[in-house]
Amino acid sequence: MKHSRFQIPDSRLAGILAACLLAAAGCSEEKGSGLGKDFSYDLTELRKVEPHLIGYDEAGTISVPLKEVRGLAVDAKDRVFVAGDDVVAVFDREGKREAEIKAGSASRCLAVAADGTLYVGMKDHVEAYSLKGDRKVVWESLGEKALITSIVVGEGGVFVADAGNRVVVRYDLAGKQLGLIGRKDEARDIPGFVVPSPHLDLAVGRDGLLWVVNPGRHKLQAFTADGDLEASWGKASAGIEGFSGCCNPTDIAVLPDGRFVTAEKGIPRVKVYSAEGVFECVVAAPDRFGKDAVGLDLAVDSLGRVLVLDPQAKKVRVFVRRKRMDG
Amino acid sequence: MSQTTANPAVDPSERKRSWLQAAWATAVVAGVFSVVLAAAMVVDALRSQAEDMRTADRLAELKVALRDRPMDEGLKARIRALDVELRRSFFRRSQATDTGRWLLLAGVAVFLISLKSAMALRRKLPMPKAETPVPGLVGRLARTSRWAVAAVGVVLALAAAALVVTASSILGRPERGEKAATYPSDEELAKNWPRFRGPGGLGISAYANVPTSWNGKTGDGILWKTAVPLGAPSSPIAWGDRIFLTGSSKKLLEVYCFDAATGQLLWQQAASGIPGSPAERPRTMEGVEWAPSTPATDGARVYAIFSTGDVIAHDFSGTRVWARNLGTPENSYGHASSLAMWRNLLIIQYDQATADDKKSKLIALDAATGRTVWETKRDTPQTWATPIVAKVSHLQLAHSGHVRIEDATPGDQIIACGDPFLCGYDAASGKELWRAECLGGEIAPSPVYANGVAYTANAGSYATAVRTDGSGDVTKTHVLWKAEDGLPDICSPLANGELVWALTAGGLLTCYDAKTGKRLWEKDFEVNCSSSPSLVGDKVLVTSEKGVTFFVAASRELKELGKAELGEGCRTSPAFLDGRIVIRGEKHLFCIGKK
Amino acid sequence: MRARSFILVALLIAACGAALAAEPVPPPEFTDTQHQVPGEQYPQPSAAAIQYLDVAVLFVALCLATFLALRLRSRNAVFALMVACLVYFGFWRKGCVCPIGAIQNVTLALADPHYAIPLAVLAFFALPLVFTLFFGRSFCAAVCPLGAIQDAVVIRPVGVPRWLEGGLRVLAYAYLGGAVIFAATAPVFLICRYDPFVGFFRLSGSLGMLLFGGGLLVVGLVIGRPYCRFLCPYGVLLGWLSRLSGRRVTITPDQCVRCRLCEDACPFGAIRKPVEPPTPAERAAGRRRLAWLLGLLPLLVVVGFVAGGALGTPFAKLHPEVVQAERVRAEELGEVVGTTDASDAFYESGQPVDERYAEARRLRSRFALGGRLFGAWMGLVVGGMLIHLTLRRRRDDYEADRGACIACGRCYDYCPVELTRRKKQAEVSSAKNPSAKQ
Amino acid sequence: MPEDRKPIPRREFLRVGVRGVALAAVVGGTGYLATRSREARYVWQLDPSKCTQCGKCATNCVLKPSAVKCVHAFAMCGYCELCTGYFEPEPNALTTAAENQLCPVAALKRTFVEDPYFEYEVDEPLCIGCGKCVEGCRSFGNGSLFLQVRHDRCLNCNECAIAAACPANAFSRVPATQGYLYRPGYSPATRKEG
Repeated sequence: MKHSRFQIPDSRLAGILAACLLAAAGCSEEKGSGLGKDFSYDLTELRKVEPHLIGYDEAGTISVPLKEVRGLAVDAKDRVFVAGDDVVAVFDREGKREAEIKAGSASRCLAVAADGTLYVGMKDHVEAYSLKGDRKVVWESLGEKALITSIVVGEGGVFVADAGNRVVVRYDLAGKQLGLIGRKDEARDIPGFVVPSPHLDLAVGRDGLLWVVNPGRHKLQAFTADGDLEASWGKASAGIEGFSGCCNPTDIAVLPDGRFVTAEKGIPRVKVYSAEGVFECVVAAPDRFGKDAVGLDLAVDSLGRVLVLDPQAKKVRVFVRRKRMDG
Repeated sequence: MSQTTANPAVDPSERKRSWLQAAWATAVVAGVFSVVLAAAMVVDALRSQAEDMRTADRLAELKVALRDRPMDEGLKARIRALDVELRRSFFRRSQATDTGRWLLLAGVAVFLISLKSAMALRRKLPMPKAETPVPGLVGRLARTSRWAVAAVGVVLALAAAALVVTASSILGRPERGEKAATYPSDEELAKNWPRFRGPGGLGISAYANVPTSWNGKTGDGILWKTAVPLGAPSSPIAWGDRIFLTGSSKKLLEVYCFDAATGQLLWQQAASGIPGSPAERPRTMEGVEWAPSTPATDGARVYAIFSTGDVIAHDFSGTRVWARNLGTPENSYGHASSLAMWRNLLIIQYDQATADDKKSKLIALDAATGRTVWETKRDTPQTWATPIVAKVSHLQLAHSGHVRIEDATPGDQIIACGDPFLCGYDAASGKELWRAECLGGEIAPSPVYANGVAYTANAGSYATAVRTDGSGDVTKTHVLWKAEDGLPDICSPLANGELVWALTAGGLLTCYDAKTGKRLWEKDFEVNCSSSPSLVGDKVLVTSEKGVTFFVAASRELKELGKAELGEGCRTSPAFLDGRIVIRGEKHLFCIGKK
Repeated sequence: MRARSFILVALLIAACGAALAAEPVPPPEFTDTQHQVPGEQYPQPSAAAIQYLDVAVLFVALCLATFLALRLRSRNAVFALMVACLVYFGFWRKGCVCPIGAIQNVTLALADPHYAIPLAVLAFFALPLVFTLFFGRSFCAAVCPLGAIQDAVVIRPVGVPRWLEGGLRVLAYAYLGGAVIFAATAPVFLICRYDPFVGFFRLSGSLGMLLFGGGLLVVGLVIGRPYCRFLCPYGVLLGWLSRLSGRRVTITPDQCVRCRLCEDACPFGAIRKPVEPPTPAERAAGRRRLAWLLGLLPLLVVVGFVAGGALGTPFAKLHPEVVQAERVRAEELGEVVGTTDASDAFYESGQPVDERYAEARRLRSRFALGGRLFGAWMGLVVGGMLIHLTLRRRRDDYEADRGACIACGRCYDYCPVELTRRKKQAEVSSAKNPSAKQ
Repeated sequence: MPEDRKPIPRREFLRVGVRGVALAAVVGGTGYLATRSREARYVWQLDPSKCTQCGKCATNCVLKPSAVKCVHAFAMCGYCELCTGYFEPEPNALTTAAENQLCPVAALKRTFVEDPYFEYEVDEPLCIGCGKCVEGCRSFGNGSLFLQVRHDRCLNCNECAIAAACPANAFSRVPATQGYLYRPGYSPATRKEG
């Protein structure tokens, strides 16, 4: 009896100590809820890419010394323009810093016209600058719902993608509004843009058509300057040949030979499609970027190099075609 | 509680007994009920949980299967069935446990109540025995109590001690009182070929008696020739009777150990399963693959680094001692700097990306454990050069006040090339001692050192001689001379204190005066070279990519001393042993020497 | 390879946050259906009122308990109140927050000025202390749910020998010290984490918790209130204040007749026998012992303080951030394979490793200080107890120990003097109103 | 108290004195802290921007099912047809069939609004807070689905068992008056004009 009385408290003490250790060990070691496969979300398999599908090498990077970077453009002379914070940083083709143009407010996207005019998209309006950096003109606002995500300059004028109003606005070079493109319209059987997240990108195809991403429908759609839907391609799939997730691609660019470069979020990857929309190869596999990389803006220079803006790394990653596909 | 109607006729003791019985009965029933219920609940919980887990995993598998057979209606039906089953059981169980708990609570309550009342009924008035006063009882009680307190105190102390002993922390607190690290003496190092370009990385053989004529085609002068499983442009190193090499393929990164006497492959180990190692191989230059870096050894272990950033250590029997990944290097041709060693430190020049990425660094790992001992940031972009270890003598240091008395051999320096600086670091602490701006472009050639002067040469900048006794930026003060002829792009220079040689990839060998930098002579072999020149006794050896080795006198005027053929391409630098040369061809490892 | 991509992220300063921060596009307007985007429900926590109700209940319960124990002197009444409180504070309010746990909130509030302690918690901490200061531990007797659940299972109490009783008290002091140290250094609430009975109040809990609590209850069948006596940290405070209390439980209403009937009445070993005054020899020996124990005390404290520093490392292992840092370090050195949720979370946070290591080291040094204080405290406790056990005071009557008595009122029924007093009372009252008799 | 005849006055006096001191200490300390305690009440909440959806919320809560549940901020939602919070990463078809659904307890409801928009709603009684849908929504979409402690369920333990297990240190005590933490770029104010 006495003896057992002795035992109880000490075993209790031991219990406490053991519990302490367990707790300490417990919270560090075990992984997940312990509820089984069915209760955890796993993309690791889908994030893998067959090495032989990768057709590009990262030739180098341009570090952009800004707090936040949002937009990327390349001009005819292959100069690199990066919109971020409230400036536009300009680099030469080798990535040497050339200039910094102060913008009126937070710059989101930009395009350079043949005449060297720089069109910079703010949240709700566009501002035009000369390459010297002096502001030429501020275009009128598209309303407080507006969220401008992309600008391109084509024969038809300047096209501005407004993700907030889910429409592309066409301007002439002077900033006069010429019309709206992509509004839902059964008569012209235009389905309308589905833009769940703030990504609505534009590009001008070699055929002169305006290519617009319709992320919610996982499609690229081609419009004429006056808004007729000419062509459309793309399919939803987490597989390498399709566009993954709810709303992809986020960004597109067109190669000199008319092929397309697309960027996705969720499974951050950059891929090349033929002019007809057939998957060709991977430029950058997901492991090139951070897990949450989003807004990988794309540009293509005259040499056919693919420039990818990595907003997390605050870098422009330059990819060049591989000599041997299997390299 | 079950009642027994008590009629007044029965005397109180009778009634009491019947109450007591009732109480006991209830207690037993309630107790048994509770125990059984509890057991049942536990068993059920465990069982159905495990079951659900299995079903859930099965469901997940089925869903995977559906991806391959998207049209399989049967499969879909099974998935749906399983899904429903799962959720039913989930809710059934949660409800069951809920009711179970309340039942259990009630059961236990009844049990306690009846038991307590039973006890109450059984209680009799206490009948204390006659008290016999024991003298000093109180005192004795107090004493035992004190001992009890002390005992518990001790028990707690022991428990705490146990905690302290079991709990250890690996957060880099300054490792004090570690047992003295063991490392080979300079003599041992000199006898062997422990790293890229031999002892100190100077490309100078301790032996003069190396063969001067051989022919790989006919095989004369070749002691042995062994095929290397995987190719790579990394050079052989040697220690005692062992020769080490690395090789890589798209799948594998391997370390090889050969018998120096017979050339037999003793073991090969793959560098795999290293935590943090990148899922996908970083890009590297074609032909270089992922093993361009030459391994290093300290006679106890052999160390290798690959372009993936994996560093791995094996003992001589081939068992892995440690392995870690330094973070995938951002290097557009792939990391190619070879390993250097100082005492028990493994020195890694880890230059990456661009200068403003601030990712380049010089790292020293404890060779025994692989832990980082020191790490020094370098403001240079990616390079491909290998650091050297220079034994800067007391006297020279005395001027610059770098002598640290407590150090056994003070002022051992690690000298590393960068763009645009050549830097000297204190080998013990990694602290940068001096830097000279004398380099530029893509830097592959490593520096060399002789008599207190570091020599470097790189295409796109200069050949430069820098005194190593400076501190801070010594560009203005300690640069002895600069020259611009015959600058190498891959091969490292060679210096013996009197003369300096530089070899271009085009096969142009230029000889400078070490004091003045004056060009004494040059010789164009008109062959491509990626193997660095070596100094053996009074001869300079130059090996071409075709595998032809040319001999030139190490003298102030040009004197050619013939050549020898390996019969196989060669992009690596040879290792020199007592009377033998070990050299790696495209496919084979050769040992050249007299039978 | 998952870790790999995370490490990439780790280099990117809080960019994930920025990426998410990009303002979302406004939801689509549903031109065809005019569907309205619904708002979502954010159920608010039950109003603070319920807490003040708790405080009120606590106050009333304390008053009642005091009255029933000291004035009415009725064990049954106390027991009834105890059950009521067990049901309310325990099973209804799920035993949280309780005064025992409130120790930690108070400590945290004192240690960390940013933590503003809720008034209700403060009241829970202070009220029982004040009551005890005046009326003894009536809180333990009838209000505390942890005490109640143990008191409810006391079936066949066998006394723990006096000498062992004293020794085991040390555990309670250790627990108090540990709880305070941890609440102050890392907000880790040991008392809550290892609360043995809250699992029963919630009718759910981790296995360890239930086993510990169940074990205590089983022990409690034969050893009265083991947690209260040998572990409860709040009990330590109450015990001390109870020593100062003015009114408190007295076994007999007036003169003790030393009938020894109450000797074994107390299942908690709180009844003290009379003590003869020490013989001169004993007194002398006691003085000597006292002298060198008084010398020993500071020594113990110093030793504890010095040795306690070593506890920093094991203590720190209870802090999640330290655990995380250790793990990341281990992965960095390749000492472990794969990642844990903690290290994954760290990589995702994008914080530089060195910062986290520095943070962890800082925490560990704080725990080292905590360990020193803990060691010193234990030295003080052991030394103090030894001294207390050498002091010997003359006692003429059987009486309840000022510190240990929890005012449960069991002993009343054993005292013949008390019983006669009650009989008298009954007669008086019946005489007052004959109608009471039929 | 007859127990100590002579020493009564001294000891009693001493006791009263010490009692006074103790009382002063308790009351004083309490008062001091009382002046500092502004908030009537604190509750536990998790910060969605720190949350890594490890799943521990589902299993570590003292309640079964957990007090942590998935919340849907409609105003952040894109009303996607292919909702990665609702569907498997590679759905067999965009239907509500079990094989396509991500949620293991089918706690997400999907209703058609108009082409091509669908509305998603959390069926709270079913949700166990495993965060699977949260991860799905976060990695591809706007993160309009996120985990929160539901205060109508939370027992508000003095030490939250989930907080103790949370690998991301996402849990903290917040004033009961602002009992919820939202994704960056979202505040329930924006839902008012919904």
